[in-house]
Amino acid sequence: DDTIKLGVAGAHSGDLASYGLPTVNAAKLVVADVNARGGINGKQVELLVEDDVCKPEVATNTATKLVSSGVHVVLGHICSGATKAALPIYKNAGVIVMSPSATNPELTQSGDYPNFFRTIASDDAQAKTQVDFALDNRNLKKIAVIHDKGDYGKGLAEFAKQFIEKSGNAEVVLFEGVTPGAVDYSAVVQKIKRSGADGVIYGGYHPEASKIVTQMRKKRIDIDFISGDGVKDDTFIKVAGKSAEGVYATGAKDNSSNPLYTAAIEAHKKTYGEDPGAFFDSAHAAAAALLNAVEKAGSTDTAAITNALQANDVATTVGNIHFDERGDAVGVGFAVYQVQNGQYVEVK
Amino acid sequence: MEYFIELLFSGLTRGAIYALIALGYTMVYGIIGLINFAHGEIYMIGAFTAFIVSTVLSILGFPLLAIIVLAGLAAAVWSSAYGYTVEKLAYKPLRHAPRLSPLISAIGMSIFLQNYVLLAQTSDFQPFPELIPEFDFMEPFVHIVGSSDMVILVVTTLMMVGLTLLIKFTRIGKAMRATSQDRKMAMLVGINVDRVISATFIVGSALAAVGGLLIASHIGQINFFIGFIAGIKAFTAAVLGGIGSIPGAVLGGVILGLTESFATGYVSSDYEDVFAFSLLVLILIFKPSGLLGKAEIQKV
Amino acid sequence: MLELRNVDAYYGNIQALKGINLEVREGEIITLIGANGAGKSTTLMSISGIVPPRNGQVLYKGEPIHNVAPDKIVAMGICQVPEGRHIFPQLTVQENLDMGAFLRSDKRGIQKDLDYVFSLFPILDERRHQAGGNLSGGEQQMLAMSRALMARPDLLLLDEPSMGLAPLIIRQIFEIIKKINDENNTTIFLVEQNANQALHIADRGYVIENGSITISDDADKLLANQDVQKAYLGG
Amino acid sequence: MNNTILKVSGLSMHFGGIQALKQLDLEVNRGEIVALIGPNGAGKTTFFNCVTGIYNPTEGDVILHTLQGKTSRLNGLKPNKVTEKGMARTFQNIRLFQSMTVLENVMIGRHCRTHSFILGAILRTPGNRQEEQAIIERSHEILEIVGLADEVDNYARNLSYGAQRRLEIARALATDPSLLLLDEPAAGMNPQETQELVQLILRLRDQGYSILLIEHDMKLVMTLSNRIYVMDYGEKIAQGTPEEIQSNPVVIKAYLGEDLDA
Amino acid sequence: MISFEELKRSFLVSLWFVFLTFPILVIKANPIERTIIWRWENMFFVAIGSFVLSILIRVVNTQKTKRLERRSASDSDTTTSEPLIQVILQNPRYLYPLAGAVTVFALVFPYLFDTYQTNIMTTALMYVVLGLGLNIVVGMAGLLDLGFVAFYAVGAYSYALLNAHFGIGFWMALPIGALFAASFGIILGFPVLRLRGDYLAIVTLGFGEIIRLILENWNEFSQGPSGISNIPRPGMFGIELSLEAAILYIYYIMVALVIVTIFVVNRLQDSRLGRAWIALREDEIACQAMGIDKTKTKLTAFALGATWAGMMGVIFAAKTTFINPASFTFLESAIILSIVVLGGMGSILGVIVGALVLILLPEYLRALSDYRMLAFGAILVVMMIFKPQGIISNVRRTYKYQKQKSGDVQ
Ligand SMILES: Nc1ncnc2c1ncn2[C@@H]1O[C@H](COP(=O)(O)OP(=O)(O)OP(=O)(O)O)[C@@H](O)[C@H]1O
Ligand SMILES: Nc1ncnc2c1ncn2[C@@H]1O[C@H](COP(=O)(O)OP(=O)(O)OP(=O)(O)O)[C@@H](O)[C@H]1O
Ligand SMILES: [Mg+2]
Ligand SMILES: [Mg+2]
Repeated sequence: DDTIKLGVAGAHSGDLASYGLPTVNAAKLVVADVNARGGINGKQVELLVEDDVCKPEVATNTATKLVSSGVHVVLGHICSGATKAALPIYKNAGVIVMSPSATNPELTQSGDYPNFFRTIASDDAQAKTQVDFALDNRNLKKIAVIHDKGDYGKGLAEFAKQFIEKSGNAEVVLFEGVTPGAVDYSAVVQKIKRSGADGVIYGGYHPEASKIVTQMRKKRIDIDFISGDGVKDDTFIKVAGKSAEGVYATGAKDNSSNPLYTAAIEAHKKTYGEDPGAFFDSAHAAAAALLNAVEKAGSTDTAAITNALQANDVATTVGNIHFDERGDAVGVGFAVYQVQNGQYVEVK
Repeated sequence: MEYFIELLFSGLTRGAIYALIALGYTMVYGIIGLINFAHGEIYMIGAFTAFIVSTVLSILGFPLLAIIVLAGLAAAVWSSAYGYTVEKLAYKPLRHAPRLSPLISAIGMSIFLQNYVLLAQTSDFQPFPELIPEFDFMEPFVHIVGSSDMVILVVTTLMMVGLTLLIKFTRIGKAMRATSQDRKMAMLVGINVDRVISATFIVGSALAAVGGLLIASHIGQINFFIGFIAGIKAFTAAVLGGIGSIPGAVLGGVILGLTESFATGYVSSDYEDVFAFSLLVLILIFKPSGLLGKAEIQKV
Repeated sequence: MLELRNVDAYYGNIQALKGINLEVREGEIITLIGANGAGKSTTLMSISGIVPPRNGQVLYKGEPIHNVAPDKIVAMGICQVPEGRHIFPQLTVQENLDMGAFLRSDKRGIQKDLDYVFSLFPILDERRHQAGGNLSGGEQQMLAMSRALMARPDLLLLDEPSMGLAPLIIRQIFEIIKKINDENNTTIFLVEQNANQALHIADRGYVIENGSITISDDADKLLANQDVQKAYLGG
Repeated sequence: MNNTILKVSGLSMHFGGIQALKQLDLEVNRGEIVALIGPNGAGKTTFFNCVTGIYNPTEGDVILHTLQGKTSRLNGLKPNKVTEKGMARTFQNIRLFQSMTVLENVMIGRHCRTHSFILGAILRTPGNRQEEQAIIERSHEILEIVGLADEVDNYARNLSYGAQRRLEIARALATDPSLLLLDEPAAGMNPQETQELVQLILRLRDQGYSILLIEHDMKLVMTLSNRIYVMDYGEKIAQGTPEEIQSNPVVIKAYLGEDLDA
Repeated sequence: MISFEELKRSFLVSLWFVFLTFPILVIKANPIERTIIWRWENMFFVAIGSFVLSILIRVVNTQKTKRLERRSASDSDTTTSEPLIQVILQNPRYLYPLAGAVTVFALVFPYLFDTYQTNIMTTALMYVVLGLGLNIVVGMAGLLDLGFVAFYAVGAYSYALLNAHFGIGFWMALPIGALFAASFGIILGFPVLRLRGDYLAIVTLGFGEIIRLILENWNEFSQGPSGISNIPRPGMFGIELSLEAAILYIYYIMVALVIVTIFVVNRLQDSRLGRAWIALREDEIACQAMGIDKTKTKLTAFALGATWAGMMGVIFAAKTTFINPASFTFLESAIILSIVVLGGMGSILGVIVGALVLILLPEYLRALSDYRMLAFGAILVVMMIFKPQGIISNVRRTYKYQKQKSGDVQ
């Protein structure tokens, strides 16, 4: 072994590619940086990029392929489902995996996957932020919780519902799933109106969110719309246009004051000529954290790397982080943003 | 009651949207008996063309009316061109092949076109310019039914009537019906079958393009994948109404839309599609050729 | 008027016609007889362009038509009543007849011909608005024949027009064929199993065996021919 | 012993406004060849369809007495049940299984007389193998009867028209019918082939099959039939021996026309 | 060789494609930043590409016609030369050794290639079985089923849920999953038997969607979209295997299942039941008139097809150890159907080849990365055009018949 092999797995083609490809770019930038510095412990870092199209069954193949090619650490996968399917394979081979985007709580909380880490906070944390904000800052009493029936969206929505009910300060007047890709959401929008909700918490991604918000505004329903990091994406603002104004979304804490963050964005712009996409910063952070841990551990031994990840703080694009024993990053968290004049602005 | 009316209109709009796409489905099916899975993609391409053209024109500073007309025209032209080409490339060589071969070819075409647009225009959602303005006179009803809903309903009705007239009374319409029933005999009475089939694809694709323009403008966003789900729903609508029947496609679309809307409104949107498909199964059990479909004539 | 020169036709790898030569003159009734599978229908399909010949030539009024599309051939005045009738099943009787006149635009003429075919086959008039597919076999045959007449062809190709018809109607059919030939000077190319009656109204006849023409002669001579009698006239 | 094999009484059938069959009575006796004739559209095929369960007649009774001495009422039965009871038919518009071989077409006919099913197919027990062998042998025998023994491995679609008609008969024979219904078996055949067909039908009768046939070829009908029924507009207009029918003025007017020997 | 006329036509074709692709390939408009990017280079590529392709196709076509002409010209007894494949298939002298060789290769495969390849091959083998199962329904019985994946899902969830709730192991779940799927096949079959052709297709599609939507929405039952994880891999006599061993184990299970399936399907095809299916596909009315019970025969086809899908579902769950509803979409049904049609409907070998091609192809197209699915779609179309009957078309078997009773059927 004369190189450190860093695997990058996720959706790199197909409809979810836009969530997976920024991770590849991030890894390339980090690795180029590290290698330019002379590598890790004298070894160059080699990238192994594999596509799993976010499908569990493909992800097992991807994982097997990476393991077969002797990968040491893996950055990925992107979707929670694919990650869950792939993890046992990595676990068996003693490969540490770090995801920039898989937010399913079970991944860290079940204890089934000791080799899993992530640089993004889990859904329950996010839902907590949303509910706290809805109840405390916005004083909502009747909340409609809507989701996109997907793994991420429905999970988020369920936590939100749980937290609202537990709080006792507000009630969930509607809990519904919408079908992604449907041509029209006016029926659900009418139902929201009828439920008398004074706010909506939405779990899902931006395409559906923008359709729902647009139709709400068209029907003159002007209540709060609170959603998660699946919506905290500039595309949402672009697509929803003026309907997006006033929409709240939770998202990773604002890093724009972090010099590492700005530097990474700059580097991306310089190399690829455009703004980076979704999960770029958390991916950048994950790659950096992984390589840092390998360096600190001085070997590619699983236990040593795990130890290094948990023991050392590392400065990344998402701030100074280390990992707790479950694999969640300590130091990342959520902030609430609002669209104001076509931009997400932190409100809390 | 107001809630009911709201749901009614929301269902009608949704149904009209399905119907617009289903019309093209049903025409193509009627003439070559092919479930044209690529039809949804043709619709998507129509929407994309409209998106590109209208964006370019608006950047160049054209007035709204001109943008609408030109974007609609461009969408129709390019959709038709794609429909025509797809037929020539992927279906025509399979005229005499076993029945399922063109179906697979259609699935392949659908995958190809999706990825073609994905690669050329990225997978990101793009904001579709609002081509249908909010009419002032609609303002009092806007919480029930919006301007774009109204336009969609009207256009769908016009299209249905126009198409029915075309098929029933024009020469090309007669030729289409004859071709669909017995291709060899159609040739023997002097019909240029190739041209009739091409014409069917062109008309069907142009309809899809109009649908694409209206729907995208109604939803306000597009990406390469919008054709797929819409296509499946439209296909369901076409079958529900009796595949091959023009009013059937519209009726099927509307019933489908209403079912989904009322299921969402009174039960739960979690299961709207379950309701829709269950209704389909139920109706087909009692009317095996769809609501307005002619029972297949099989003289023994 | 029509000439086939060394025509070969294939279905995939199967050769159905082997060097067919025949000739039809203006105003004639020609009949082609032969056993099942000899290639009679294929000959007609080759003329109509549905099964275009792989080798050889088809000349119509001196012009080669073996590379012309079927619809163009119809437009040139060659019309066929194919074997098996091929009614448009979901069109009504009336619409089926309209389809026959697809290439015509003289409304008055069409109406006149419509009346004419209804006078030939009154049952069709009764069934006017019924779907073609629901007609009985014989009714369909009458309809197919009428539909071809609606095109006012110069050359009418008939493939077993008497198949499945009642005796009374068969006689009528042959009378009608003769009548069309006499009155409108329509040239007729008749393929028949009912060789006896076909030869009685025909001017000349050809015998086809295994895709080749074996005998060609005047109709009355064929009727008298021993071999033909034995093989095709049940004598 | 009862000599009747098929007894149809009061059979009526409507299609929307059209009354295709009106109160039709008909009988076929054991060992007989009976012909059903009538102008085009008289309702002959419809009669077959009603009797064999393809259509469900509006009213009337269809009773079949099989060779085994069983009596069954066939009304409302599915076509496959009717065939099982011992009545098989051919179709006016040939309906062969085009992409199967000639032999397989006939083997299909044996379906209702054999039993092996999923397990039998998979395990191929000796019993099943014997059954399969028996099917093949019987099918060959039948193909020899109709003169298609040389075509066994040919695809049905490649047969000439006349051969296809004979294959239809073979397929029907394979179901071991007591009564065979033939719908225009000679249509599209030349006189030579028709002659062969006549021989075939006679042979079948001699082997004990009873036959009810629809045909427009009067020479064939008159030489073959023991008795003839004549229909017009869904009604029976005459019945009797060939001689009686040939000279019946009603029949001549409606169907035969003046001189017969054309 | 290429005439001016042909050049001109190719030029026109290329012009047409330039026009066709112009808005989508050349213009990239951004409505937010209000920028337009003109990608003229794409137009250039399209022009050159379509011109060259068109010329190529013309050349190939002329050569094909020439060959045909030469053949008909030489006219030495028109023997229809059978393709090599059919010769091999029909002659046991070649078939058995070949099948043996393939089996041996399958058995040593894991030792020749790495785990990854073995894993992929296992997937491909699963699709072979799925294809063969669907082939019963579509290829033999002629019932167009666009919702086949529903039965696959039933099998997968049977195992996952039975294991989660009752701790039922893989080997128990295999037959149970198959049975559940078969029952679903019958439940679906009953109401839709009246439907013909494409009406059936849409109902089956709807049924597939209904199953998936229920799995997605009924959290209490199926854990909804987040799926079920930690499904155990098959164990051997209660011993838990290491990952490599488990992959090997599943691979061999699949090899065995493929062999069993081929055996069974082959026997079914040549049986009384198989013939009834084919006859039913050809002509329902004639079929009934020949005494075949339409309902029973169709239901059997549905149930048997579903059985295999159910079994594969169990294997799928065991192999990925994680399942969620997103694995059972319409596209999956479409792929399985493509395997059947592309391989050659009704032909067992065809389906096998079809599965290997369609499942391995995207794996090896990975090199094309972004262009992978584009190429996949195009290949589907092109293959269909060049081989409309499928890669290997089905030839009806002929029956040998000896007069003497002892003669064995071969
Ligand atoms: N579509 C087809 N595909 C393959 N072979 C065909 C096809 N049609 C006809 N043939 C074959 O071509 C030969 C000639 O058939 P054709 O139909 O011309 O005969 P025919 O003289 O009209 O017979 P018939 O009296 O039965 O109508 C026959 O051997 C037939 O099997
Ligand atoms: N399914 C149906 N729907 C409506 N009308 C029908 C149907 N089947 C038959 N008919 C009508 O019933 C009448 C009898 O038809 P049938 O086929 O029984 O005639 P046929 O005596 O067999 O005539 P042919 O000798 O010409 O075959 C015809 O007028 C026909 O149009
Ligand atoms: Mg013929
Ligand atoms: Mg009849």
